Amino acid sequence: MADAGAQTLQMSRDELRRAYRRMKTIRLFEERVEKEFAAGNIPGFAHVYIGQEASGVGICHDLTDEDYIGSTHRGHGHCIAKGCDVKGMMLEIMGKQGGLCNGKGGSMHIADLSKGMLGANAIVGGSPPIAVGAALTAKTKKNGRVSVAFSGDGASNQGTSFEAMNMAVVLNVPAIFVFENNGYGEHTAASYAVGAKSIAERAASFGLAAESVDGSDFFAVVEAMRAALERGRTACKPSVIETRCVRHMGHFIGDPQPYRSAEELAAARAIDCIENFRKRVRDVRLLDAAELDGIDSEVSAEIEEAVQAALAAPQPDISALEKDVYVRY
Amino acid sequence: MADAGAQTLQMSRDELRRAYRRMKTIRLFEERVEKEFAAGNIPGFAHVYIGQEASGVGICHDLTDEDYIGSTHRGHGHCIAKGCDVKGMMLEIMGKQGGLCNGKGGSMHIADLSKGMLGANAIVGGSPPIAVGAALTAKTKKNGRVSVAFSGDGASNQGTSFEAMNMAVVLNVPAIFVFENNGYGEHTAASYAVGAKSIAERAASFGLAAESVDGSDFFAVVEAMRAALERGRTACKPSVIETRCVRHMGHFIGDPQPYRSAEELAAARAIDCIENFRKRVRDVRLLDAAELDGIDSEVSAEIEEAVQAALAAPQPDISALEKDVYVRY
Amino acid sequence: MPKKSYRQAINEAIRGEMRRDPSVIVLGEDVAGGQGGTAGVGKVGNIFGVLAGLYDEFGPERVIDTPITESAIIGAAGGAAMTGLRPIAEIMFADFVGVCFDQIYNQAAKFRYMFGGKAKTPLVIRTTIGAGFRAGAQHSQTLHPLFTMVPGLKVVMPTNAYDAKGLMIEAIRDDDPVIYMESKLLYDVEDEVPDEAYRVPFGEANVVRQGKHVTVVGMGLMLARAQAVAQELAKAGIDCEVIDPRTTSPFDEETLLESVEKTGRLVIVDESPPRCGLAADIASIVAEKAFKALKAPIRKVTCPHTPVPFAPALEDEYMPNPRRIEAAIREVLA
Amino acid sequence: MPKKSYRQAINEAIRGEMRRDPSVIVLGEDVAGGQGGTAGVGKVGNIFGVLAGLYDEFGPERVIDTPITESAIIGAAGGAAMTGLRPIAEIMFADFVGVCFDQIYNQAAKFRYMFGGKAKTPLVIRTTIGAGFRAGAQHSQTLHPLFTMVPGLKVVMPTNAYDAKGLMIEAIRDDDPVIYMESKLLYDVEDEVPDEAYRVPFGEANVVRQGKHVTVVGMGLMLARAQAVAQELAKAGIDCEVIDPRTTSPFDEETLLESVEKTGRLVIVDESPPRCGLAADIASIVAEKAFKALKAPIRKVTCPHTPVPFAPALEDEYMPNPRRIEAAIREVLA
Ligand SMILES: Cc1ncc(C[n+]2csc(CCOP(=O)(O)OP(=O)(O)O)c2C)c(N)n1
Ligand SMILES: Cc1ncc(C[n+]2csc(CCOP(=O)(O)OP(=O)(O)O)c2C)c(N)n1
Ligand SMILES: [Mg+2]
Ligand SMILES: [Mg+2]
Repeated sequence: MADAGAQTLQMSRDELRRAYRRMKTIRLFEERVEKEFAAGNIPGFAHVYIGQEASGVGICHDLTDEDYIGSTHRGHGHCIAKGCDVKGMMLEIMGKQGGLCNGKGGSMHIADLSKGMLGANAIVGGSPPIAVGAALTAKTKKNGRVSVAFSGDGASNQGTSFEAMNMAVVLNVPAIFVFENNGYGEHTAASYAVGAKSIAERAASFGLAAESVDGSDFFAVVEAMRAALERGRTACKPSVIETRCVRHMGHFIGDPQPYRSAEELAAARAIDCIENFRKRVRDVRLLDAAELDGIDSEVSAEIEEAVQAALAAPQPDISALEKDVYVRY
Repeated sequence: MADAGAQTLQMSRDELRRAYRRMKTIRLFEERVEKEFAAGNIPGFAHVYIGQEASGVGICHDLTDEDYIGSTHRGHGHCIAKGCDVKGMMLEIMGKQGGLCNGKGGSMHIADLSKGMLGANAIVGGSPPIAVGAALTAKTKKNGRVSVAFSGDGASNQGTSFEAMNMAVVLNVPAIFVFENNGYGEHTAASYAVGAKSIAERAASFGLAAESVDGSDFFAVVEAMRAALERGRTACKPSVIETRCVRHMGHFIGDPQPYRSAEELAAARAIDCIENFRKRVRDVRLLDAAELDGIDSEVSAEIEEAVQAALAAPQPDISALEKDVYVRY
Repeated sequence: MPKKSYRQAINEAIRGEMRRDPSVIVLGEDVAGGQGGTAGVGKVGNIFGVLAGLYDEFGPERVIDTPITESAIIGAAGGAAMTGLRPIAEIMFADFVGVCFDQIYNQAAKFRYMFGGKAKTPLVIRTTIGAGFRAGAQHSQTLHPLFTMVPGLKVVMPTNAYDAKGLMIEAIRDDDPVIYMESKLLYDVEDEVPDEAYRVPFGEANVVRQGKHVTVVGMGLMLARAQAVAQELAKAGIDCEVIDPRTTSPFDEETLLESVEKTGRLVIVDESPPRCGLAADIASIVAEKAFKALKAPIRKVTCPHTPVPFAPALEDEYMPNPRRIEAAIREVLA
Repeated sequence: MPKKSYRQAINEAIRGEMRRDPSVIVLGEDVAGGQGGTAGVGKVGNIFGVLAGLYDEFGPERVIDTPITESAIIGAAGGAAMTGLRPIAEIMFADFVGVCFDQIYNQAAKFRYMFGGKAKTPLVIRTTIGAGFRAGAQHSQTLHPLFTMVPGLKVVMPTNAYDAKGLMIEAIRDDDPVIYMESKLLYDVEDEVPDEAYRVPFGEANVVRQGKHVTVVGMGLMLARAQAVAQELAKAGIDCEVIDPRTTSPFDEETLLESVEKTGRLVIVDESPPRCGLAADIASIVAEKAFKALKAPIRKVTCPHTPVPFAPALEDEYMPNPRRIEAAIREVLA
């Protein structure tokens, strides 16, 4: 029962609204994280996802809460794409009681098992093996779920990523390895650190279906993901998707990026997946500017509320320090 | 100044004699290891190289003592191919004083740095990163040396093997990764554990030259290695060679191999790289049977001597226990 | 009661739990054996035969052979545990943990805490420990200190077949990640082991010999050596109390402290190098919490600060042996 | 003497050694920074700026950026060390050792012994440690116990800029594998540091404060806290002797035992969880070798047996703090 014009994009207007809302939520959330960080309200360090929204949201678009994702140090976007509560996230990032991990995790360890979000991961290459395990659960329980491991281009060189791909092929489990290639691992370019011609090609040689898509094109990501989902849900087969992304900001908040020229940075920022999306849906007259702007306002308000709640919340009580190490000890 | 007929094999008769002697030394050494093991003269466990001789000897044929190799748990053959002293090896395998590692290493840890043999390695996947380091030394010192990492088909799935290949490509160092595919990692077939179509193809996707050769054909191995050496010595470029081998015996001495059918085993044993070699050199009239048999006798005597010396030797003195942990502490 | 080996006891525990609970799976290298081979799968049942017959009973979906890829094995087991299975993963020799330690100590062991108590990771990692097998420096280590130091892990070291079964059942039913260490040299040792399921709780030490002169703690293979020395010394009128902690994390401080309160003397026998080892750990607990009762220095009998040597003569000297154990006991009584 | 930060001191040591010896190289992630980028290489100089300027001076052959691939980094460094280079490899945060621990403890640290004394592995592994950085459970650990237990490794934990330089020079010239741990929270702390090269030998503790009532040992960042408490307590007439071991392996037992012989009391302040930690290790050494001198229980002030929490309030409580240190000192004096 798709709305008129949706055929082109194979999506209903509701779906498009949800996708846009998620992308915009990520963008505004991250911009606010930068601001709160600068204001000293966020302890430690944080890595924002600005510029890569279409990748995470596209990948998660057809996932349900029952499907799994494992994420990275740059995980806020994946959380939001998978439906995590932004207030719970903001509380967590500020280290507050009531955060998604009760303040014990922080930016690099947000998890929400009720949403199938198995955790950001501050160890580069940490998630792929874990995602294989979640896929093994799905296969064993024959419930048709899939499990996604997000990794960066940098993580694609870590031994664990390779092991996980081979293991998924051998065990035939519905794991989907998403390599978000934003061109850099910290301050080193993928063109230097990835010895292979391409991440997707290298992955394909492991014996699974692998494709590389424009990660700034939400619709291209969704399409690739649908093929992977089909393989995963029906045949328990693993897949790889490389999403070619751009990193608008530094590696971490505050990174002065002396290794990127002004021209490169400008070119990267000129590619805006959210603008792309707006243009596409307007072109086919599925959503108009007013509606999109309306979503923007709603998202903006939601984030403001989250921030205020987080700022007002107390830190966890000291009695929490030794709790929840074990279920029972 | 090659002898008549050597053209065909691009080798002098001396070279052929040396190659044959090494292969035969490995074969007889390993057969004797099996015997001494059965007699209770070898402590622990050991993995023999029987059937794979052409691979190790072919790879090491054009290496000098200045070049490096890193080996595996199945390392006796690599040691002999690289020129290690068989008496020192037998002493070591029996845990005796005067062994190549003074009895502290044993079968899975034989090393002889004076021969560029950087150690057997009882950790599957242990050697490839180490070999990259030796190759880095060669590159840094610009001395034209190369560094070889031997690994099995099983080891080809270990994360460290993948990391090492990528690192070698990125750093552009003269490392040569040799995957001896003998069809099994312990009791699991490579056809099961290697999810890729082939080890060589998967390796090639990392961005280095990779080829797969018949590991039972000494000459094919030498040829592949010459191409790799050329790339390594002149351009510091890494390579991969997959040698397709057969494992005549069990994984370890005493393995009853319930996972291999009698037919498979017979077929594997029917492929004998040493017989192949004998036939090839006789066919082209480079070495005749009498000469080859003469080498056999010499080798036999050498091994007998090694065994007698090893049996007669004492174990290391207990005072050695706490020595050589550090250069200085 | 039927006599069964340590090996059989473990097998029986796993088999029973797999029958009882379909979410229990086994994965690792050659846990079945023969995948892709030409003579059928499942005839190996782990390199030490501990899992013999499981593949035949439970099939490839529950007895899963993997490539040689320990990070993926443990990572997958952790991920599976967090999402509803109860995996029993195998690391053939404890020495191999170096290639997958991250997935143990930074991932599985930390999920619950990092995620604010919302995750549950019912994972068992089986592995083998111990020197004396003539297997050299990379196949002979006893790495319980490495695991004991990790918050979020539980660490089990059974010393006999009875405990082996009960502790394995407990480990599988436990909701936290557990490292279960099997002493290679104990596999063939028999003991009376009931056919039915029973649990040996974690954190409860076993006082295997009552005594009043000195407390002797022995872990894993070392317990038997400590016991033998105690028996010998009894003839000389020296009355040792011998304690088997069974699990090093949680650790039963109470039983230990009570014993030292009684004897006033402590010798700890542990097969691992001395620095930051379990002997040090236990000594420090007593030096802190039962200091007043102590009548003599606390003696640690450990391996030296060296890798495990291959030559049998050296390896035998490397491991704590009766001579050294006896000397230490006599010393604290002098 | 010129004042320099801990960060500068390390930089200066490495730079000086690289000038002196062409076989010294540096490798790791972003040790130069900018490889493949569009604005030139070498402007990063490691994520904490410790290696600033080295790339400009020594170029890509000696300041080598690697992919994110710790096993290959450490493995390559070990292999390079065995064949004639003197590599300084970096693991950005000590927490990451789990992905490459095999190449440290089973390979580089064991080469010499396994190969019968024939190998030499002059390798330095630089890494960072410590909580208080608000970086969560996987970027905040202090893992010296993990390294100290490994035979074949040397373990260095500088507490000030002067030692940082001298110990780094010593580490680079040393022929054994050395783990050199940098406390993130000390990077900006300044001290008087000579311009020229000098060595601070391993295994020689620094008695940073003489005292007669109680011996207090502090490692890494904890030393300063112990010192501050000692100063405070001096006002109350409590005279602490404060010891900085500088290296945990080799460990200077002599200085420690002498001190305890004098004071009869011991408090160990260590930023790591309690089980099999360095505090336990030190306590056990004293309980064994200076027992007679002891007048009170040995108190360990450590982190709890938990991962490092993120929330600042929890993290501050996680680390040994002045309140807990003071309480422990008062307790052993009570
Ligand atoms: C095992 C490990 N090594 C190094 C790091 C430090 N580190 C954190 S993020 C990062 C770069 C990751 O790059 P990439 O995978 O491309 O992800 P991106 O940051 O671009 O999203 C590095 C090196 C780490 N966290 N874990
Ligand atoms: C990290 C690690 N995992 C597992 C083992 C146990 N193991 C020893 S040899 C071996 C099989 C290796 O197979 P392959 O690489 O094909 O070498 P092959 O034995 O066939 O020569 C295994 C699993 C080990 N030694 N190290
Ligand atoms: Mg990236
Ligand atoms: Mg093989």
